[in-house]
Amino acid sequence: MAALETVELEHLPATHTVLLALYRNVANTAFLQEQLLSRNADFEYAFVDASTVASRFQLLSAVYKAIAAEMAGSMRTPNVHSEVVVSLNSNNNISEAYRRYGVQPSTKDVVVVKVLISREGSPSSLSPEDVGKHLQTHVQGESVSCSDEELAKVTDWPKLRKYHKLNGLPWIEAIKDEKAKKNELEMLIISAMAMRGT
Amino acid sequence: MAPLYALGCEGSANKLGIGVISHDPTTNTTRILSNVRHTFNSPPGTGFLPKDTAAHHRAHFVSVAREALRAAGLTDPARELSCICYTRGPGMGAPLTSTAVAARTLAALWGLDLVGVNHCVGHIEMGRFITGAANPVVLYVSGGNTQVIAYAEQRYRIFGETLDIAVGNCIDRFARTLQIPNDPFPGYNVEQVAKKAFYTVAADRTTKTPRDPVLLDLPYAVKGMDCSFSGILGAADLQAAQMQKQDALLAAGGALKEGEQRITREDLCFTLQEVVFAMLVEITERAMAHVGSKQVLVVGGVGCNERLQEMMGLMARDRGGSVYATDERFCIDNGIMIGLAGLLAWETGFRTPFEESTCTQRFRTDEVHIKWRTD
Amino acid sequence: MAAAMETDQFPCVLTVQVPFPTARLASVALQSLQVDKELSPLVRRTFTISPPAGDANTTGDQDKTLHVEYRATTNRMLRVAVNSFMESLNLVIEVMEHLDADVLAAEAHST
Amino acid sequence: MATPEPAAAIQPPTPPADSASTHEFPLPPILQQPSAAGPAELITQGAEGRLYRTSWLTPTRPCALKHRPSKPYRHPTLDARLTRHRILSEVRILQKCRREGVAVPALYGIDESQGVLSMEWVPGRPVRVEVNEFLRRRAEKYPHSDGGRGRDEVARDEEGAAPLVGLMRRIGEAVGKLHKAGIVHGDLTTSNMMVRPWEKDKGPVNGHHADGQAEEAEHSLEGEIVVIDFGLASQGSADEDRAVDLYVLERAFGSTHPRAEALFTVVLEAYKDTFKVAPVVLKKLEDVRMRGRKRSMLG
Repeated sequence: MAALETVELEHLPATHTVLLALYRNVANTAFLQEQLLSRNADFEYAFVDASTVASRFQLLSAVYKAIAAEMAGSMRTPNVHSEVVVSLNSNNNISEAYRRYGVQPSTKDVVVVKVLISREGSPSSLSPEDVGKHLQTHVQGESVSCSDEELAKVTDWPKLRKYHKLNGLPWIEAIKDEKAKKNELEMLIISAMAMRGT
Repeated sequence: MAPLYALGCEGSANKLGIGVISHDPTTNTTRILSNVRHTFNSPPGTGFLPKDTAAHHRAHFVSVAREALRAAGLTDPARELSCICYTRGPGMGAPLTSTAVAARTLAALWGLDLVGVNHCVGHIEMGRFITGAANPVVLYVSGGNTQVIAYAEQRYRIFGETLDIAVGNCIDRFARTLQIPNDPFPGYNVEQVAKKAFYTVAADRTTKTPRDPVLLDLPYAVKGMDCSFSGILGAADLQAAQMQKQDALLAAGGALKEGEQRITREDLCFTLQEVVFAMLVEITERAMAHVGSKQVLVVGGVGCNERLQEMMGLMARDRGGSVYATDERFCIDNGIMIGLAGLLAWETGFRTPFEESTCTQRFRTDEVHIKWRTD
Repeated sequence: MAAAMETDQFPCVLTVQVPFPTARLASVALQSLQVDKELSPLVRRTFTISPPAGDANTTGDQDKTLHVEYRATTNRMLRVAVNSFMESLNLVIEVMEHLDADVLAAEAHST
Repeated sequence: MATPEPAAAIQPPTPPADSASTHEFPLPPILQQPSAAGPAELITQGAEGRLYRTSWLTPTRPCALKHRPSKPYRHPTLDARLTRHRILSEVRILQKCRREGVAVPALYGIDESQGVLSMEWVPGRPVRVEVNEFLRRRAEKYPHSDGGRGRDEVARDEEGAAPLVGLMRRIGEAVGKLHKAGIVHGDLTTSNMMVRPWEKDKGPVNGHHADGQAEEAEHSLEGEIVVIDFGLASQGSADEDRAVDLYVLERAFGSTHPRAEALFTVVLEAYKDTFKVAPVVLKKLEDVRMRGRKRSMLG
């Protein structure tokens, strides 16, 4: 079974640790959303609807952007995890971002992002092992590797194209090779995400 | 070979400058023997008109020239001098012509060659000599010109320039808006007003309290290598009008709107300098990066401004180089700069025949063949 | 024919005669003043050096008078052009008076 | 000649001493953080900013990081305003280009408060390098004397010129596409265009990609033109601005590659077919050439 993965990101200070997991066919998405809505402190996670993730690179772009905002003190949402969810959006509508990219009762597959932050004088009280156990206990789904290959299986491209306003670009449609087309779309999404908030 | 001597006559704008300079071609040493200047100042709120300025130059030519000869110790200029140099352009037509008429008369009386000089090249050669900067990027800023210049293959090439009015013109005209005096020159007085933005004076005028100047809202207009000043002048004039409205309102016992910024002359002058000088430094830095130069030379009347020199110095320091600037004796239009550039040209065989010794209001810096430089 | 055209189009005429002490000074004045072109197309100008009118019979250094003839389309144009000329002429004479080599030499000698 | 009695000469001011030439530039905060790919490499140092090559998110993904450091000479308020404005202008232009299918680097990250812009690293080499390499190889291959002409210009129809002609055509198309998208670059030079080798299994965004050329792409001038550095770019569709863009490129090309100067007409021919008003722009270019970009100036 693929366990919780610790991701080493470039240009990330040692104070921040990024943990990543992908769960297929999650049975208790309503429960997970409920924990977020009730602000249950034990459920400080970014639960992302995996069908809105184009690639691991795109996902990590959102994670990095959220951490950068957290470090700069410029977050627009309560914590780094909610910031990851809104960072997947390419506009500034926060509630829309939660609705689109966050876990919903109808969500099937879930990407989990956890950022452990050690501050001066107060190291993170959780270890990656603690997080792994907690997820294993509370997420009822099949844990798979959070790889491009696995993510590609669940990506809902028509939805992504709609969310990021990528329809009606004739030159994109003219690209015959599917992989090349998706790559262009992915880059457009990442650029649009990078521009959000500017 | 003994040093050569030249008399330079400058009158392209409101300064009449005459001076004697010597240059020894064998040792390449230059010496200033005299540098006399008389400035036409119009009353506050007005600019100098060509007609009045030309009359000023005619009225003072003889006394200024005699003083230049006396101070240099010349008693027989017909034998002592090599040539008479005069400003051919660019500049204002009538003042240029009045000075040229007198220069021609001197050359004819003394039987000497005439050398017509490009005013901008005069500034550059003077700046290079005074500061010792061998091959700098030159920022030439005055009431009539705004150019970033770099030397290449015997030309002073213009890398960037103003798209409309000169920066000095922008400052001078804003000084008129605020009724700031023209004596000794408006830019100097604007600079003094701007310095006052750094403190407040108590009502009894006995104590000064430091304050942070307020940067008001003015546009910033750099376009590639070029810049534009007319829009900034327009915006500054609007702010000044707003300030006068505030003055009237407060004098009548009224109050400003909630959150409205009180505009002051001091902050206005401060802001104008900060914005236009930042633009100049930026286009200069671009030229330096382009040609790979670390030296920058600031010439022209605006080049006397200490804030501009300071900003240019900070930029140059970051590039591992330095700024070369002169003071008002050499920065502001003068006769010796015309004498020096003219003499250097004369040494290469350049002469301006009498019948061609006209003036031209338009005369681009890059039209001159800089034959005396071989680097 | 051409002269007649000239008179037709430029009916306002003024001739200035400036006597100089020497032919050299007259020539200096001519050289200094004739270079700058008349800016207005409505004005024509000629410079000559010759003996003063009615004095044609004298010999020697007779060519020391500067003759300037101005022709213009209107009296106003004529006045503007001649005024400008007089200003320049005044400057030239002043320079001669105070800066000619002999003047400077005499001053240097006396001090 | 008599030597005049020298009067007391006016002493010139003391020239300043050159400050330390080995000035260390502070890295932007992001590059002070740890990176498994090693320290960032400074690629260019322009007036506007510095370009670093670093990695983005993973050590294997290269990234071009542009840093516009704050300028100590500028008032802090003005500096922050300008830095922000310029970064945002550049990213909007990049994104507009990408959406319109103009080949430009993708945006990875923006930190306008720190003046940092992270972009896709474009593989390949600048057109300047490619063209110069081509001309050097040509000179080696045909070491004939130039008959004292001092210059050996590439003729359009000469043997072996086809790759260069093709490259010039793609440059014209790339610039046309850029202009069609409503962008004026402001600083078009052969250093600001990359030749990105054709990617396997990928149709080109521009150009004429023939199958099976990917392997021989290196040093053959083959590849897609990617326009970079939009630091001086603006949005607009004025014929005048477009013509100045072409003029700047023409001048830059002529001075950088004098031997290939005659081939510049190929760029303009290709440009002409890229969008509707391109012929009008080319007409305007003639005016711009005539006046040499700069206006005659009143003193």
